Amino acid sequence: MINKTVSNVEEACKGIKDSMTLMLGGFGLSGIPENAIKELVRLNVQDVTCISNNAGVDDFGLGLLLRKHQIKKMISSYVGENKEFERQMLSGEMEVELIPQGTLAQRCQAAQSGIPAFFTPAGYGTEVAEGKETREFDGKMYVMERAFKADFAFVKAWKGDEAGNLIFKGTARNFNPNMCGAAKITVAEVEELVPAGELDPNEIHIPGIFVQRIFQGTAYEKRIEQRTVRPKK
Amino acid sequence: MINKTVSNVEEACKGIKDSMTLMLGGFGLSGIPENAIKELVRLNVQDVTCISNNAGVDDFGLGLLLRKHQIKKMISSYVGENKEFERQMLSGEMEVELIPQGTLAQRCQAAQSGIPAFFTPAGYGTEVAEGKETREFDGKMYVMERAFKADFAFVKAWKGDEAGNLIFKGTARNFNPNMCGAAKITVAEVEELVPAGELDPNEIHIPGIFVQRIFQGTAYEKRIEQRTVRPKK
Amino acid sequence: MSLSKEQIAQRIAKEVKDGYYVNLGIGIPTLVANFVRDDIDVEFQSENGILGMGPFPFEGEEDPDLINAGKQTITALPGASFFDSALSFSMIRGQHVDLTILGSMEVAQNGNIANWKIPGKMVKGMGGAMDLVASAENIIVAMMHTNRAGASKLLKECTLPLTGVECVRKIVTNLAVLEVKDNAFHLLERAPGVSVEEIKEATEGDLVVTGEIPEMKL
Amino acid sequence: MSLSKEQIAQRIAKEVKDGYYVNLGIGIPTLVANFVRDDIDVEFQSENGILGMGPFPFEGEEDPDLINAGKQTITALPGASFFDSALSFSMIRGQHVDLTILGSMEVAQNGNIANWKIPGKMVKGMGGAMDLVASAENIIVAMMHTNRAGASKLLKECTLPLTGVECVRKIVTNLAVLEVKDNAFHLLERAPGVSVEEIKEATEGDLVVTGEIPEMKL
Repeated sequence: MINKTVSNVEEACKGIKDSMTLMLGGFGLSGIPENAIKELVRLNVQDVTCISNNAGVDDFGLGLLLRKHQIKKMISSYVGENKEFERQMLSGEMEVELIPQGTLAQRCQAAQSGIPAFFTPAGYGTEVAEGKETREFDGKMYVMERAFKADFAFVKAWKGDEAGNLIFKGTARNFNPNMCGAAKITVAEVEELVPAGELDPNEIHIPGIFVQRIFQGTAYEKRIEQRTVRPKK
Repeated sequence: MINKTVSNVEEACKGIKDSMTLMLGGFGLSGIPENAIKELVRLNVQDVTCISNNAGVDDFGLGLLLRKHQIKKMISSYVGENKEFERQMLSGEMEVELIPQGTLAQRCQAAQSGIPAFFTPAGYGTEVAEGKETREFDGKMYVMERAFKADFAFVKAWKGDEAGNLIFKGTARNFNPNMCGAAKITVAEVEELVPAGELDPNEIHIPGIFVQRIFQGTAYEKRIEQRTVRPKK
Repeated sequence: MSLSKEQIAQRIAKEVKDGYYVNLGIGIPTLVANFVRDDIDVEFQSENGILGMGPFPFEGEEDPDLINAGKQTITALPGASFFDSALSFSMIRGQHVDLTILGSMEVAQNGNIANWKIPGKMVKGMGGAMDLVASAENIIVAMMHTNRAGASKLLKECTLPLTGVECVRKIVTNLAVLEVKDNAFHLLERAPGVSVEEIKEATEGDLVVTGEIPEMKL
Repeated sequence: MSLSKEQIAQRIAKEVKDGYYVNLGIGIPTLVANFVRDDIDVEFQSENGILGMGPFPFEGEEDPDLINAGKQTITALPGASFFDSALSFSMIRGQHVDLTILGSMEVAQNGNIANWKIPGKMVKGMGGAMDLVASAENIIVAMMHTNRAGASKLLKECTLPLTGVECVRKIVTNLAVLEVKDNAFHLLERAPGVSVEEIKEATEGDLVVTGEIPEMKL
């Protein structure tokens, strides 16, 4: 067993530099790497490019980096929940590339898989396809999309073991497994870190080979963005 | 819950016709759809094209179809374990397309995913790339490969539920999940079929949306091809 | 009498057939789940990674690890499954989802749709909409017939940046049910009490009216 | 004295470093696992879908659902994981596997390799070999220096259909350890008691011999 554990988030983030490209898992505020984001704020890295489906809210998630103007460019599919984001984007302070959600996921998976490019129908005929190769297959039009290139991927899992194996929970899984191994270094933070052998090899969502560093996170807030309920009968 | 259960293998194989293209899961003899294969022999469908990593052995797995000359064409990565196969191939009785194992898996996954084509480095500069588009990305050469098109996919899982959700076991997983939803109709046979709600939604390997018919198989032989052991100390 | 948003959802619910996997967009489409007949089997997919989505949780049972694509807390029904984003869009791109219902800002008579961006103003992003409209065979748009300024949303050509091309087949608005084909909007049903004239007036694109147009049944 | 297959495996085992994920081909490569130092941490990947592969099971504990790519019954070590074929080749193509050790029929001095087909005769298929050689940065070929007929397997150009182009960096045979670079075989080590002359004679391709060539240490 190759041990991937590091003792804390500081060690996990070693080597992060200004102007790097970072991938961050999560959908909305669910399954985001809370510890890593706080550390990025503390380290005050500048001019980073972030690949993440969303941009957090004003005072949580990637919103924390936005507020400190650490982000040079965001690559996302939906950024609707963040006023400061909209301001920085419309004012031109921050560069924004909006891409279809499925294309975002697949460009991560392509990077993970050593697939340099693939074809998708998403965005054909729209501004998303501008400057990209398009091609017909069996009578339907497709856009060629490239694998992402990133320096660090930060993911959040429910359980993990020393070997870096990960298990996610519910819809907090989302982009996290697809970003593992899609950057030069993948940092996984987990709610519960267990010794190798405690996780059933059949139930592992992402094998440790895709993870370079793993640590047990602390003080998870796990904020809910839209609390919707029905009354108990 | 959309119920995918059918009562037996006969019902599961309804609609199979001569000259169809079939995908069959399994690696060697591990995780092969034993019940479906026997039914294909009984139905005596002719001139089928089989997409399967291997071709079974002389008297088990796809070897059973081979023996009855039901296969017009095999698309596989490794067929070394089957003398009748080699004979039919070298004599020209059967057409054979050998392709890299990773390309086989990815062409299944592409079909499952609505990705019509992708680039892989496998086979560049070899006869596998002949007649195919090749292209350089970041200084490395790649071959463009297409998604498979198949009529039926036959997969074998360990557990399944009425909704068609599947859980595989050990290395019997192999190509099975990648073939689900990669053909027009996916038929899953399982060792244990349980009511919806009994499988943990977090532990499902393949969601039922990729499966059209599911049934509990019978009389699994699960033959071992190379029994290798070490003595007990 | 023009339909309420609930009534639009109610009418669309009749398009949901037994055995359908359905993806519901944010807004009116989300309401459709409340009106699907309970004698048919349907599963709702949410592109953030759940199939078999159930109703909102009981108060106190919300789980931050269990949300839908609108970031609302939800529940999972028996037979549900969780999966990653790549597999979720395999379901969508691979046409395993049978029906997509989404809102829109504009639809053109050739089936083009624009619903993700107002340049220089509203730029929230397309989320999964571009994947959905480029992939689905069966797309229903749920929207008001006109915008807040009273201008038609059913146009000869979209004026906003496109989400997808030639993909919308059916539209249900507060005024009508329409089919999109042969480069025109074909009127199928009127909202109760709404005249063909009123619909014509509210439709900027070419409207084809063939024979008697029945009133919707809700 | 030329090396036995076990000794070739033993020599290759020294190339396996702490923290390596290793894919072992069928034949001599499989034997390498037996000789890896036990004070380093290594995980073996088998492309049919296991990481953390262990030794053969004890008699009576064989599981048909737990095999390696050679179809042999195996065990899983603590920290192991199972996965599907697509993800398995994501590990390989995505260069997450650090070292690939495989057998061959021919290697050319430009790094080309041919090990899957003898036209009209032996046509077993390439299995995962084409993916492995096209992807890995670090490939070691384990083979006998000559074939059964005594002909060299280290050639100016491959005569058999290729498995991959310009990919082999290192070769360990029963006679020598060689590096492949600058369109030549560079002799690094001799098998104990084997002379440079003997190696030259057994090598059809260009052999570069620089300075004193040390004997292998096993």
